[in-house]
Amino acid sequence: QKTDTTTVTIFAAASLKNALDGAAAAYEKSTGNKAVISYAASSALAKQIEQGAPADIFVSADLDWMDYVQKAKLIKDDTRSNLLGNRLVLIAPQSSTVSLKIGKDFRLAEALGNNHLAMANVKSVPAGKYGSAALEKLGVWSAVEPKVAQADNVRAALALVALGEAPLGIVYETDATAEPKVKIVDIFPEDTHPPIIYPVAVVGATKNGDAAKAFIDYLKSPEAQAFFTKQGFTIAK
Amino acid sequence: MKEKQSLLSVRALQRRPDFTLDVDFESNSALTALFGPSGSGKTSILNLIAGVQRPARGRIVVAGNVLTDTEAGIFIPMHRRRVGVVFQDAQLFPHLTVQQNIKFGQWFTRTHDQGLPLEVIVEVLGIGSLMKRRPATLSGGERHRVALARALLSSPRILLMDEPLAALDDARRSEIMSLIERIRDELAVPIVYVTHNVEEVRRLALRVVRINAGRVVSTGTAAEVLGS
Amino acid sequence: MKEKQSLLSVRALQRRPDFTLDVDFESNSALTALFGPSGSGKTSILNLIAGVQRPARGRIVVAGNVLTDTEAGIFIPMHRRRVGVVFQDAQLFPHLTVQQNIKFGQWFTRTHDQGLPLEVIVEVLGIGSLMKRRPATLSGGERHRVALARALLSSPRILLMDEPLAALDDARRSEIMSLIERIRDELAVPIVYVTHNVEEVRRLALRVVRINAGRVVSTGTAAEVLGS
Amino acid sequence: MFGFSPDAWMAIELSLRVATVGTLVGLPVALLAAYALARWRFPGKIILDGFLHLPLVLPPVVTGYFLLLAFGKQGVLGKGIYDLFGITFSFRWTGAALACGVMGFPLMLRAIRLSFEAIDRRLETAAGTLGANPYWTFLLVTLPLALPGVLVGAILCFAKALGEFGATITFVSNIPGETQTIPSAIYTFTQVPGGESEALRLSCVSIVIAMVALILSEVLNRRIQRRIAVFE
Amino acid sequence: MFGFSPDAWMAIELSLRVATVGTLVGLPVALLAAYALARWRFPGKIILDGFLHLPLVLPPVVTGYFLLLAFGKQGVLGKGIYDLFGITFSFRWTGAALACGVMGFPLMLRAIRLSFEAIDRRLETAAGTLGANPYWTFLLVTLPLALPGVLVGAILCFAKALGEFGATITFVSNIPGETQTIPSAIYTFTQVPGGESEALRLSCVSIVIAMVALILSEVLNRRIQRRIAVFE
Ligand SMILES: Nc1ncnc2c1ncn2[C@@H]1O[C@H](COP(=O)(O)OP(=O)(O)OP(=O)(O)O)[C@@H](O)[C@H]1O
Ligand SMILES: Nc1ncnc2c1ncn2[C@@H]1O[C@H](COP(=O)(O)OP(=O)(O)OP(=O)(O)O)[C@@H](O)[C@H]1O
Ligand code: MOO
Ligand SMILES: [Mg+2]
Ligand SMILES: [Mg+2]
Repeated sequence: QKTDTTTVTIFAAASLKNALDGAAAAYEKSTGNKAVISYAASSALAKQIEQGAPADIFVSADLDWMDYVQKAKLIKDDTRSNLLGNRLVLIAPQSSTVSLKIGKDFRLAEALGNNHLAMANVKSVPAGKYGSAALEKLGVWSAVEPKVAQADNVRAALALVALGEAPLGIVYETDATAEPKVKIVDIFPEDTHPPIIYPVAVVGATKNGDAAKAFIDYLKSPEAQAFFTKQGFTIAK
Repeated sequence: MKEKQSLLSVRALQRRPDFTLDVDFESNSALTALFGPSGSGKTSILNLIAGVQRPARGRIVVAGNVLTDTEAGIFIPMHRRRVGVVFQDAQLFPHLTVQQNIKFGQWFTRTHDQGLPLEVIVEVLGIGSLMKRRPATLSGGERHRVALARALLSSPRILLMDEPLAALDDARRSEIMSLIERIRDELAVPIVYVTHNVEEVRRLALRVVRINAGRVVSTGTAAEVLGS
Repeated sequence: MKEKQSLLSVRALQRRPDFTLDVDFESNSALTALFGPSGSGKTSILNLIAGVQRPARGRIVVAGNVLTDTEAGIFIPMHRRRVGVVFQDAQLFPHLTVQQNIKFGQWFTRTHDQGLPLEVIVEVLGIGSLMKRRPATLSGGERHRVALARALLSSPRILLMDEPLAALDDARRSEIMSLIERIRDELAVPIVYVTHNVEEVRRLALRVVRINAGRVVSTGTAAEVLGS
Repeated sequence: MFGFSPDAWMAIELSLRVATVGTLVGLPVALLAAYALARWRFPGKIILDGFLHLPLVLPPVVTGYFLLLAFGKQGVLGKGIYDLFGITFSFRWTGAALACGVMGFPLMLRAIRLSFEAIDRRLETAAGTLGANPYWTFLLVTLPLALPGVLVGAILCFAKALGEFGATITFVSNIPGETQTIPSAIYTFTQVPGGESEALRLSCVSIVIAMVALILSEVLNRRIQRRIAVFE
Repeated sequence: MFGFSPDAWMAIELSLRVATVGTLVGLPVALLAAYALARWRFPGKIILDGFLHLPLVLPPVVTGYFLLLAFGKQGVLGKGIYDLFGITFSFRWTGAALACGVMGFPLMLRAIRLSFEAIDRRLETAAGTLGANPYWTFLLVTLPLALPGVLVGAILCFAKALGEFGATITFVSNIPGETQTIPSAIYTFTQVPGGESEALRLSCVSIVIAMVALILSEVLNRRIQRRIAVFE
């Protein structure tokens, strides 16, 4: 262990906060190093890295923005790996009596009636993209599309269901299990959408390459992974 | 609330940091002049009559109507007093034309019991050519003449004029004094006229209330108060 | 730019929608009165001398200094003319006390060549007790007296007074006229004095310029212009 | 035309509508509140004042969340207004207008209040002595004299409404043709790799609209200024 | 104290600093721009006017992105300012102050300009005849008379700066202790399960700060109003 402390700066997707804060605190305790984490939308973080942000590590909420920084040669290719996974679920308010089984041509549109399906933005937010891909694959997208209310992010979509604005919504399992005002109607089978993956990599311009690598290694240790699984994330293979 | 008594009766106490107004006077004349040096309290008295301000203690009655009575808790709001005030510094509405300014009061009077027609007033005051102009483009004297027209045309039950002729030349002043004499003699509208001009007092005032340092020094006819 | 000629020489043409000012006069007297009816152009002339406005055509010379000359392209900005203006409607600074108002001009004069000391001016104008007050609390006449003090104390090279006494009573007016006479006779500051009061003209003016409808009607001594 | 997609056109049309409605509906409320804050004394005045500044102080998403709580389907106010006027806000363009109006409100309020406070009250007194009751005085004297401030307030609110994003998307989400305003559309583009150029094109539309509104307001303002100039 | 985490305390301290610096540094610029727009005629005036309103019209993330491009390490302005003054903005609290100042700027500008335009210019003339050159006239007459508007402008800018989120997080990200302001911290809390109560508590801090600022400004304003009241 070094005597002088090194500070590792992590740019991470905002949805990772709970899990990553816990892991980082444990890391600080065990190494004496400092971990500073800046949480924002993956898109903003990617563009900031492009503009020379002082990040050592980038954790994206999807593959697209990691691909973006990789194409721009902003990360160390060999340090890129998949950190976490998540599952996509269909939710309803706790008081709801709706029962739906997700499957080919399932009757989502009818269940909605004149109401809206809360999702994260289907063009830009990972959870929204996965959700629309899944509904497409299940053959119900064209019927459901006009009824989709696209929120700014998954949390906002969750709030719409929790407050009873929308009778149904599509969010991550991690969000759904933690919100007592909603219940999970069904889980989307993994083969209905691209794999939900949170990739991680060391930023090319880092001055702390070694410490950054060490932090990523720590995140993959069983000790750190306990924090992730506790929040409902799956560990990416 | 009608009382049979004098046309105008003012009793008022008002305290200011450096100045105390404490007056009590009556008048039965059609035109009462308030005469006194600068800073003696003339404008303050007009403000109390107009209801612009409320005295600490006092009672103001005009033609039998109690406008203010602090003991009885009476204070008629100014817009219901029907006073025509010619302010010392004109106070024209800058966003309205001269014409709109002088017609302003008419919009709020149901009865058009105004004696003198607009044409006569405009003629005597010599403001006919200014009708379309805005106050910002008027000369000092023109502004005061418009203010006078505005007050006269609001069908007032009492006219309060604060040095209305101070900004005017002798010829114009004389013509307007004739107009005021006509109003005084032909219409049943009592006038309270603030001035420090002896000539105006002699010519117009049927009764003079002489003010000094916030108190009434003497009252009487012009000859009595000014000496002859 | 010094020229040997009259103390004050004004030639100016200014067009307004309803009014044309076209004047040409000279004066070598210490006090020149501009005399004329309301709306004749007196204030406009003062504004041109003060540099508040620029004439369409004209030339204004004070004590040999060319202040405005449209042909030569000369226009001295007003803050370098050192004119002391008593505005017709006072124009006191509302955010400053009376004291700060009357000392305002002193902050910008390096040479304190002012003849009359502050104490004398304050005494004669009777504003000693108002020093800490703000303009909003002054009576009409008090406001004009403060404006007069402010102009007198700015060490002007020329004094422009626009009906400075119109709002004042006879006693005060007479005292202030004495003060103006002292300034006229003891100090080398020419005065242009706007009034429509015959008495003031007779007592103060060494030369009278009579204005009507934007033109000079006659010039001469008070007796010549007014008749005796 | 100009190569915008139908969705983008809808967003432009919607933003115009939302900003206009939000501003116009907010205006009378702002006038009343500004007058009350400028002229009256009442208990809790400072609390009201603070409350009306909240949309400025809170992050827009928080404001949006509160709007959702209050004006959503289950919200107290949302239900009440539906029962009274038959207007629903949730997932409707009316909700977007509400969000934009709320976010722009403090700006409008402050500008108008500033103008009310700058008015020479002796003119209101003059109107009173001429027989105008307080309402007429307000209408014929106070309001016309405060017009420059009202105009500035309206233009600030309109501009803010054109740019408002956080509260809108949180409250009524992002439904093309119904609640997807220009900023929501722009935001979506900025969140996808390579979407910058489209985001930029839409930003330009906002700028053009705002410029037109601004020029109009300047022209109007110059007229008003000329009218009420105390001196020229 | 109050059970806030160290990160939250840092965010509060930072927000205060950022809002104060952003407002105070922006103030002289706003005064100059407001004076120029209120009094001078120059070519391109309307363009400048429009440009200064942009932060209001554009979605905050777009403004933030422009700031990132212009004032980032590789940005033209960012480089220039570093060379001249040695100040870096990128991912520093100075950048957060810049973002907040820029977002609040139009509000400050407009309020001040409104006050300048409402001033009776005859008073400036009177100052001129008393020997005050235009600079002194501005300092001794125009500015004191416009003080209520300056105050309103400053408080609007300060409040906006307290609530600004989109531009800040886009420009300088969300680094605890350096660029994580209260709104960024709130945002982070809203993005995870169970963060609402913490988000709400932080919102309350913002509200309290804004209320204190508001009360101070009202007290000051009342004094000023009393001073320059034309009538009482
Ligand atoms: N708001 C105020 N606060 C304090 N003092 C005031 C206020 N208003 C007026 N005064 C003082 O009250 C006195 C009377 O004022 P008022 O305006 O009634 O005088 P006036 O007789 O009309 O004088 P003038 O002929 O000069 O107009 C003056 O000394 C004035 O300074
Ligand atoms: N801005 C303006 N636009 C149009 N006309 C104006 C403007 N200013 C003044 N006038 C007109 O010019 C004429 C002269 O005005 P000025 O103020 O010089 O008169 P004055 O001699 O000072 O009168 P008074 O004794 O009433 O103050 C008046 O008829 C006035 O209406
Ligand atoms: O504060 Mo914003 O970030 O205007 O929507
Ligand atoms: Mg008076
Ligand atoms: Mg004049």
